Order: sequence, then structure tokens, then C-alpha cells
Amino acid sequence: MMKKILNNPEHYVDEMLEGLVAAHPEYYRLHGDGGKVVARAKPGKDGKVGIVTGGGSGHLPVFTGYVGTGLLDACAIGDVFSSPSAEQMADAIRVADSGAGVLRLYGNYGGDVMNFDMAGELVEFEDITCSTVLLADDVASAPPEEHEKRRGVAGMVYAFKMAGAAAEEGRDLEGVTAVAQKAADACRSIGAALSPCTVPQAGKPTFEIADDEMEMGMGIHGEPGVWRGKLQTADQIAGEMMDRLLADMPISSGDRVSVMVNSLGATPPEELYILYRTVKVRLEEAGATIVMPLVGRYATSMEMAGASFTLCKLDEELENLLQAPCDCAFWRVE
Amino acid sequence: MMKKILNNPEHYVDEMLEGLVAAHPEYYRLHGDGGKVVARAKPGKDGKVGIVTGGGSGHLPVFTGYVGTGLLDACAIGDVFSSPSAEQMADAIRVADSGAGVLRLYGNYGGDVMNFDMAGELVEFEDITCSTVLLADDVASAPPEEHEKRRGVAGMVYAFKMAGAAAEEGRDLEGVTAVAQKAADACRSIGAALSPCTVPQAGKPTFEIADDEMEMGMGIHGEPGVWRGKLQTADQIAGEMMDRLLADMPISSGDRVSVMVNSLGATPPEELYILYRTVKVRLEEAGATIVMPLVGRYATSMEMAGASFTLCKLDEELENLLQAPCDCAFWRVE
Amino acid sequence: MTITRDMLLAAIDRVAAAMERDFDMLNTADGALGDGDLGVTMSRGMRAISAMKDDLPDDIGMALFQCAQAFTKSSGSSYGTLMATGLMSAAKALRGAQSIDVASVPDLIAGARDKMQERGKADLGGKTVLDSLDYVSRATAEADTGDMVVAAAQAVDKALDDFRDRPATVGRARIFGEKSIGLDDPGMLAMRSVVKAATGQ
Amino acid sequence: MTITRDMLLAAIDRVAAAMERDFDMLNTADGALGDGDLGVTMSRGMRAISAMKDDLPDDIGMALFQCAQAFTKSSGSSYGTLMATGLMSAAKALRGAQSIDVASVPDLIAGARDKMQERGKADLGGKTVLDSLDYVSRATAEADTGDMVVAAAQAVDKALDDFRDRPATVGRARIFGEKSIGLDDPGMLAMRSVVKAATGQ
Ligand SMILES: Nc1ncnc2c1ncn2[C@@H]1O[C@H](COP(=O)(O)OP(=O)(O)O)[C@@H](O)[C@H]1O
Ligand SMILES: Nc1ncnc2c1ncn2[C@@H]1O[C@H](COP(=O)(O)OP(=O)(O)O)[C@@H](O)[C@H]1O
Ligand SMILES: [Mg+2]
Ligand SMILES: [Mg+2]
Ligand SMILES: [Mg+2]
Ligand SMILES: [Mg+2]
Repeated sequence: MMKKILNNPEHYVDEMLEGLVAAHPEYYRLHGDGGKVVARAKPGKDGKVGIVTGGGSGHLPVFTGYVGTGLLDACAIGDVFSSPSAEQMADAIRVADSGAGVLRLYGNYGGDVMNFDMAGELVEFEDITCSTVLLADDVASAPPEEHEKRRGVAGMVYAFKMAGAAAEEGRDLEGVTAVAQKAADACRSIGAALSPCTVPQAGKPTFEIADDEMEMGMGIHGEPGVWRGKLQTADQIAGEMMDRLLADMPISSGDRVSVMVNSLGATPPEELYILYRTVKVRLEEAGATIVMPLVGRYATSMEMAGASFTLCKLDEELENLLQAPCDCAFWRVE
Repeated sequence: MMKKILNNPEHYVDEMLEGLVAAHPEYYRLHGDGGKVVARAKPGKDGKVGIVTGGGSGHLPVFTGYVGTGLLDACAIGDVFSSPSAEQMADAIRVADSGAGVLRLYGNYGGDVMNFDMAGELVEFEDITCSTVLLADDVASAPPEEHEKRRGVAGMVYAFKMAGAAAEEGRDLEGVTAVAQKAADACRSIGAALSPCTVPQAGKPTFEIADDEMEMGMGIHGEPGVWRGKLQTADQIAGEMMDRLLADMPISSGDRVSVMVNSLGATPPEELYILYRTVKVRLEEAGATIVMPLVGRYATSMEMAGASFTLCKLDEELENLLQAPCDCAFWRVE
Repeated sequence: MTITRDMLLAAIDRVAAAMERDFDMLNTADGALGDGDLGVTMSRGMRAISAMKDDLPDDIGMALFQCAQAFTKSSGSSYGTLMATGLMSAAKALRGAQSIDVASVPDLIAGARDKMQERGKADLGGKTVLDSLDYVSRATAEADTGDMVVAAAQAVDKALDDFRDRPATVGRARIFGEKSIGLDDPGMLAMRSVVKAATGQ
Repeated sequence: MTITRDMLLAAIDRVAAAMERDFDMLNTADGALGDGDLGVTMSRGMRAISAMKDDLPDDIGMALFQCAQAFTKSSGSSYGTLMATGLMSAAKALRGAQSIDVASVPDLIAGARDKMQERGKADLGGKTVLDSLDYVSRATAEADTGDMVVAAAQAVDKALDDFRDRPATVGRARIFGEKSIGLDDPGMLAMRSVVKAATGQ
């Protein structure tokens, strides 16, 4: 069992947010009375389209960490692996709005969807226009025919980045929403888990797995994957993950692609780089040019061991938005 | 036992470096035939003092990651937790030299010291002038009277940053060395470990620890600490770590201090932020102003769980150097 | 026959008490097929409603609207949001009314069911709270006004019995697939407690 | 009496063979008190020397210098660097010579010991390879040139016996503290193998 550094498990999220805001007051501030809405310390320009996200805690830098310039305007944070309430989401929408409307951009999880829909109804009375884009990039969670049922995972980082850059450029709600949808459609992800994490309030690991086993395609909360079996080598794991991604979204010669090799938490960067070798070979074999590969911890499940890959197929617009400046405590692009 | 994503354990470091350089060709390149010297992709200005470091692998971003503008010029990398050879270090010194001499800036570990000394003798014949500054910031590893015996841990990140900025400014070898020494003297660190990591070639955890235990003061390779006992709360752990640091380096009202709250690997940022609350309270109680707190993974031991704190007491010069721009794949300051 | 404001307040007290009583039972049931927070969600929501009970407006619609808000504020769990959605649907239908005509109850429940279905994007027959509500709205529609209370209580039991041996296909329970066969859906258990307490059974 | 280049080459062969033979023994001994790589370090170093043996220059000093380099290139472990340091010290003393006067051996070893001590910043008496070399240099200094070989072999054994029950205070073994009592220092074991193989014992 992984050990955790905490006080009362009930206060895990509140104390985490307290520390986050204390450490980075130049980026983040708490908004509202619930204490679980984080907004930009320096609000965006007036008239900028707002972008909000939300979801359970335990995935830093997702979701809260990506509040920042050229990224998100506000985020509603739930308990570990639990949706924030509709009221918190409404608060996040309110603080993100500067008159140009707000895009709700988040992962496809039942509870989050219900609450963001409800939040939209709550703010409708206040004349805030909302749009929605859901990330549903996890190819292991449903077949292509049912892609709208897929869970949202690390692909959301690309969508945050691209939509954030579009909003920063001054595009309107429709334009920003279109970019977010295009980014969401351009992403495919898959993960492989080696060991679980512990949800503080539950006090026990999210799943059990033998010492010599791994699970291909497991979700970030321990949702079942496509197979469980003996731990494979890095090259085998990376090879199968690339097979599955490329089967779902073929890459042709001349394509420009960004790729994220993401640690689910405990897996160190050393091992991500070992995996990256195969990713690079496979993409180059397919004739693709790799643009701004992201290797690191971008979307995690606390101390879960394992890694995920995300492919994001770029057109000129998405590539420019990916490379536009952004700034938050966890990621900076110049 | 933590599970690792790897191929042949013998190739762990070579494959890691291959992936690192493939992912970030704009920052890093391999130098020499051994394949275990990393240099800046864009060398520093001609006439700039070179700064090299070196040490065992398994600590990313330390050591290799900090090769970059305003930071290090080259790094010799050993196997996991093993010193690089004197020849590799000599190669790192050679590639870092542009005529103005080279500072060897690294942690106080017996093998590294012997090899860097030997490397200095090797390059002496080539008329490269070297200086040395050792980091010995781990207060748990020896009492203050024997501070020169202390191990070097995360404090080296401050020294890399400050010496790197001084070199970038164009100071000479003496000046850069003096800055590095001042930075090293200004740092105090301590760590607390919750669970071990696995050295690939050894295939077993670096130490054994019960499911409900922690060890205060443990070294980053599993060197024994000051006590082992029941896992405490975050507030207790942070409180004791601050007690020990402040006892070693008193902070007075008006002092300006940077602080690093560093994960040893598996411990997620959520928990670092929980710890940071106490760090902030304690420093502010002492009357200090916190400058640029660093919360994240700056010096790790692969998937070890636990955290370390580093205090760096600033004067005007060190503060300016800390805030000067730097750029590498793991850290960017503007 | 009408349901007065006082009757509503008394029902709130009974449901709140039932949720305290069933706290562990609901957490355990949800723990077997989900994240184990359903008792927390329900007791938090009902405590929030109890706390503002004395200040609820006379307008039954407005009162139910505030009850709905108590749920949206106190929890982000699915059930809280579904409860709020159902309450809001009834609130809209009752805006301006000082009491509830018992004859309208089947429609109010059917309306709540439909709005909750929209909210949760799940089909009937998925072994969720929707099926409980569906059973209740039909059973009450078929019953005489005097028998509605008994019909509702029987309906929540029957829904549980009918669905027990079917697999869950909605929400977190879905990932348990075949393993959910034989286990009661936590949301249906919660609705049984709510309906029985509200109707004083 | 002199040690010729051919004698030196033959000694290299014997030491290289001994290191293959003792590969596991040294790794295990180092595993108990360190990182378990001493067999690897020694066999790698000696393989590198064997590989270039035929190209070693006639100048014994230069030849030993190249042997030292073989160690600095093949390993970053302490023992490799210490070996290189000792070999370099002898290399400097022998620069230009075509053979080694046996009478100078105690001084060459003492010189290596001193340079290695500087390199490792450790005191004598710390239960390390330094103590083995110290014993060898003294024993050979006291012996007649004809008995030096036997004296050296006895000295490496005696060093092990004398230090076995003392705690390690240097290098990685230091962190084992009292637990190192009763265990042989891996570096002293390696030096015993080297000395006995070099002297053909
Ligand atoms: N999409 C949905 N549509 C209808 N009912 C649902 C839906 N999702 C969950 N439920 C009901 O809610 C219950 C679980 O509620 P809750 O514990 O609050 O969910 P969670 O904690 O997963 O957000 C389920 O037993 C089911 O009856
Ligand atoms: N500083 C030192 N001074 C003298 N001898 C040392 C020193 N450090 C290590 N040794 C010797 O080297 C041996 C260990 O060598 P090695 O396994 O190469 O070390 P490591 O793997 O820790 O770098 C020890 O048994 C000891 O005899
Ligand atoms: Mg639940
Ligand atoms: Mg829940
Ligand atoms: Mg060793
Ligand atoms: Mg070693």
C-alpha cells in the first residue's frame, strides 16, 4: 500500500487548496465561500471568453493547476475522485464570465456532466451564456462506434491549452468552443496502470493488483481496462499502447502530431523517457512529424504507478494554438 | 514493492538518456562516446564560465535535467545511484569549457568526490582550470560541527540556479565559484521517507519499511536517518522538519528565504501543498519573507515516497540570481 | 385531498430522520457498487433542508426550489444532483401553490422522473433511482387517492425486487457489470427509504 | 632482483583470471556492505587492461599509466578510482623505467597508499583497502627481497584478520555501522585476491 502524507482525510482537499494558493498567489486565488473554486489571480482581459473546468481532486496538475494565462479562468474542485457540486460549478462559471460567455470544458464523467448541466441552468437566470465541450479521449473505455461514451483523460490538457490560447487571442464563444471541440476530436489517449493509489477518505487502494501484474487501458480512477496480465517490458507496453492509439486514429505520412507521455503519478520521468523512445519510432515510422512532445506529469492519479499516452493530431490552427504562450504554476509555454 | 517500466535493467540509464535527448533536442545533446555525458544543445556564450555536475542516475530532474540556459553546461551521468567515471566527468568538463574555466558543482558523496578530483587531474594537462563547490546541505546526515561531512541533496538545485545565473551574467571563475559556495552555505535540507524505490539492476527496494512507518532524515539512496517510527500526520512531519532546519540555520525577523518542498518521487503535489501550509506558517512566525517557493519534484529518487524541505537564506545577490531567467526541460524562470 | 405545507414539513422531518438512520446502510450499499458516499450525500442534503425548514416560504413551489438548492450546494454526487433535479421539476409545476393536490402526485413524480432522466442521460430499466420513480408514478396513478400512500410504498419494494437480479448499466455501478447482479442499487434503496419515510410507512 | 615487463604482463593475466574467479564473491561481499558492484568493477577494469595488454608500451611507467586509465574509463565506483589512483602513483615513480627494482616495491606501495588516501580523504585504520596496502608496504619493507612475495601474501590475510571485528567507518559500508563488525571489507578482500594473484600465490 502506498503511504500518504496527510492530516485528517476529510480535510485533504481543503488543505491542498490552501497550500496551493499560499504557494502560488501570483497564479491562483480561492473564490466564493465554499472554498473549492479556484480562479486566476490576475483575471483575463475584459471581454475575453471564460473557460471553466471542474472535476474530482487527486489529478494535479489537472484540473486546478491549469488555471492561468492562456489556459483556464476558473475551476470547481470536488473531493478526491468526486464531482464538485453544481453550485461550485456555477460559481466557477460566474467568476470566469466577463460578458463574453463561458465554455465548460471537462472530462466525460457522469457526475460531472450532470452537475455542469445543472450549473448551466443555474447561471442561465443570470444571463451567462455557456457552451460545452466534453473530453472523451480514452480509447480503452469504449469502442470507436460509441466514442461519445469514452472517458476523458489527459487529452484535456491539449484542449485546455488550445481553447485557452484561442480565448486569449480574443475569439468569441463560438470560436473558442469550436477550437475546443476540434482539439477534443483530435486527441486519443490510453493508459496502463501498474499499481493503485489510495483515496484519503476511503483509506484503501482503488484496486488490487498482483506484484507482477499490470492492466492495459485502466481508467484513472481504477476503472477496468482491456486486459490484466504479467508486467511487460517498456517496449512492449509502449508498442501496444501505440498500436491501440494508431488503430483508433490513423496517422499518415506528413501528419503533424503532438504526443504526451504522461506519468499517472509514481512512475518517474526516467521511465517515461524509456517509453518515449518507442513512441517516437512509431510516429516517425508512420511518417509523422512530432511537435512539442510533452513528457512528464500532466494528468495524474496521486501516487498511482503507470503511464498514459495521448496523441493530438494537429492542423495549422491547433499547432499555432499549442505553441502560443501560456503560464500557470505547472506549465509554461513561451 | 513498486513496479517499474523498463526493458533490460542494464540499459535503464542509456535508454532513459536516449529518450530524454529525443524528447528535448532543443535542450540536451549527448556528448562523447560513452553516451553518458549530457551537454547543452545550444552551448553557452564563448568565454562564459562552464558549470558541470555529475552523479548517479535516478534523481531526475537532478542532475541531467538542469543542463540549460542560466543553469548547467554539462553533466556526467552514472548508473542508478552510482558515480559516473572520472573519464566521463573529464569529458563533461571539456565540453563545458570555453576558455574561462569550469566550476565542478555537485553533491558530497565519496565516489563522486574521488572521481571529480581525478577528473580535475585529467583535464589539468589540457590547461583547463577547475574549481569545486560541494553541496552538503542534508542536516540529518551529520551534526553542525561536522557539516562538511553532510550529504548533498536538493539544495544543489539552488546552487545550480544561482551559479548558473552568475555565469550567464559573465562573471569569472572566481566569481561564479564564490556565488556557488555562498549558495551552498545558505542551504539546509532534510527529508522524510515513507517508502523505498527499486534500483533497476538490483531489482529490489533500497530499504525495507513497515506499512505504518516512516523514517525522518533518511538519505535519498536510503541512507539511515535520525529516527524510524509510526507514520505521523502531515503537520507533525512538516513541524519536525522545520524544527530541525531552523535549529541548524536560525531565521530572524526580516530575513528573506526561499524554500523548496520537494517530492522524493511518488508523493503527489497534493501532499506537498498540505505540507507547505506548515512551512509557510513557521517561516512567517520567524519573521521571514518567503521568496519564490518551489513546490514540486526537483530532486527525486525515482518512485520513493516522501518529501524533503530545503531552506535557502537569501541576500540581495542570491535573490537576484534566483530570480534571473533560466531554461531547461524541467524548470523555467523568466 | 391536499398535502399542506405543515404536512410537507412533517414529511421533511421524517425523511431527515430516516436518512440518519440509514446512513451506514446506504454508504455500505454504495460502497459495494460505487464510492460509498450515498449515505453522506443524503444525510447532508436533508440536514441542509432541515436547517432552513422554518424559513421555507409559503409558496410550495418556492419551498421545493430551496430544497433542491440545498442538494446542489451540499454535494456533487450524482444522487444529490438527481434529487435536486427532481425537486426542481416539482417546484416549477407547483409555483404559486400553497398546497399540493394529491391527485397531481403521480404526474409530479413522472415529471421528476423525466427531468432526472434527461439530467442523467440514462434509460429507464437501467436499475437506478429512475426505475423506482417510474414504479411509484405508475402505481400511484393506478391507485385511488386514498390508497396512493400504500401503493407508493409497495412500488419502491417491488422495484427493488424486480431489478435485484439484473446488472447495473448506469453510473459507477456500471463498471461492476455482472458482479452487480444480486445486489440492490443503492439509489433505489435510498428512494425506498425516502418514499416510506415521506408517506409515513 | 627486478620485475620485468614480461613478468608484469604475466601478473596481469593472473590478476585478470582471479577477478573472473572472484566475481561473485566480491559482488556478494560488497552487496552486504554496499551496492554489490565490486566484482563488476574489478572484472571490467582487468578486462580492459587485458584487452590492451599487447600494446602496452615498454616504458613501465607509461604502461602503468595506461592501466590506470583503463580503470578510470570503465567504472565510476570508488574502488576503480582508487585502483587508478594507486597505479598512477606508481606510474609517475616509474616513468622511463623498463623494469622495476624489487627493492623499490615497498615504497611504490606506500606511495600508492598515500595517494589513494588523499583521493579518498579517509584515515588509515578505517577498514579499507588502504589498510591492506599499509600492511603490505610495511611487511615487504621488513622482509628480505626474496621473502617479499610471501610477506605480501601474509600481510593481506593479516589485514583482514585484524580488521574483521572492527566497524567500517569509510565509504558506503560506513552506514552499516556496528552491523559491519564481523564482516570483511570488500575492498580488502579484493586487494587480497589482487596481491595473491599478482605474486602468484
Ligand atoms: N446517470 C444516472 N441516471 C440515473 N440514476 C443514476 C445515474 N447515475 C447514478 N444514478 C443513481 O445514483 C445512485 C448513486 O448515487 P451516488 O452515490 O450519489 O453516485 P456517485 O457517488 O457515483 O456520484 C445509483 O445507485 C443510481 O441509482
Ligand atoms: N574513501 C575511501 N577511502 C579508502 N577506501 C575506500 C573509500 N571508499 C571506498 N573504499 C574502499 O572501496 C571499497 C568499495 O569499493 P566500491 O564497491 O567500488 O565502492 P562504491 O560502489 O560504493 O563506489 C570499500 O570496501 C573500501 O575498501
Ligand atoms: Mg456514490
Ligand atoms: Mg460520489
Ligand atoms: Mg560498491
Ligand atoms: Mg558502486
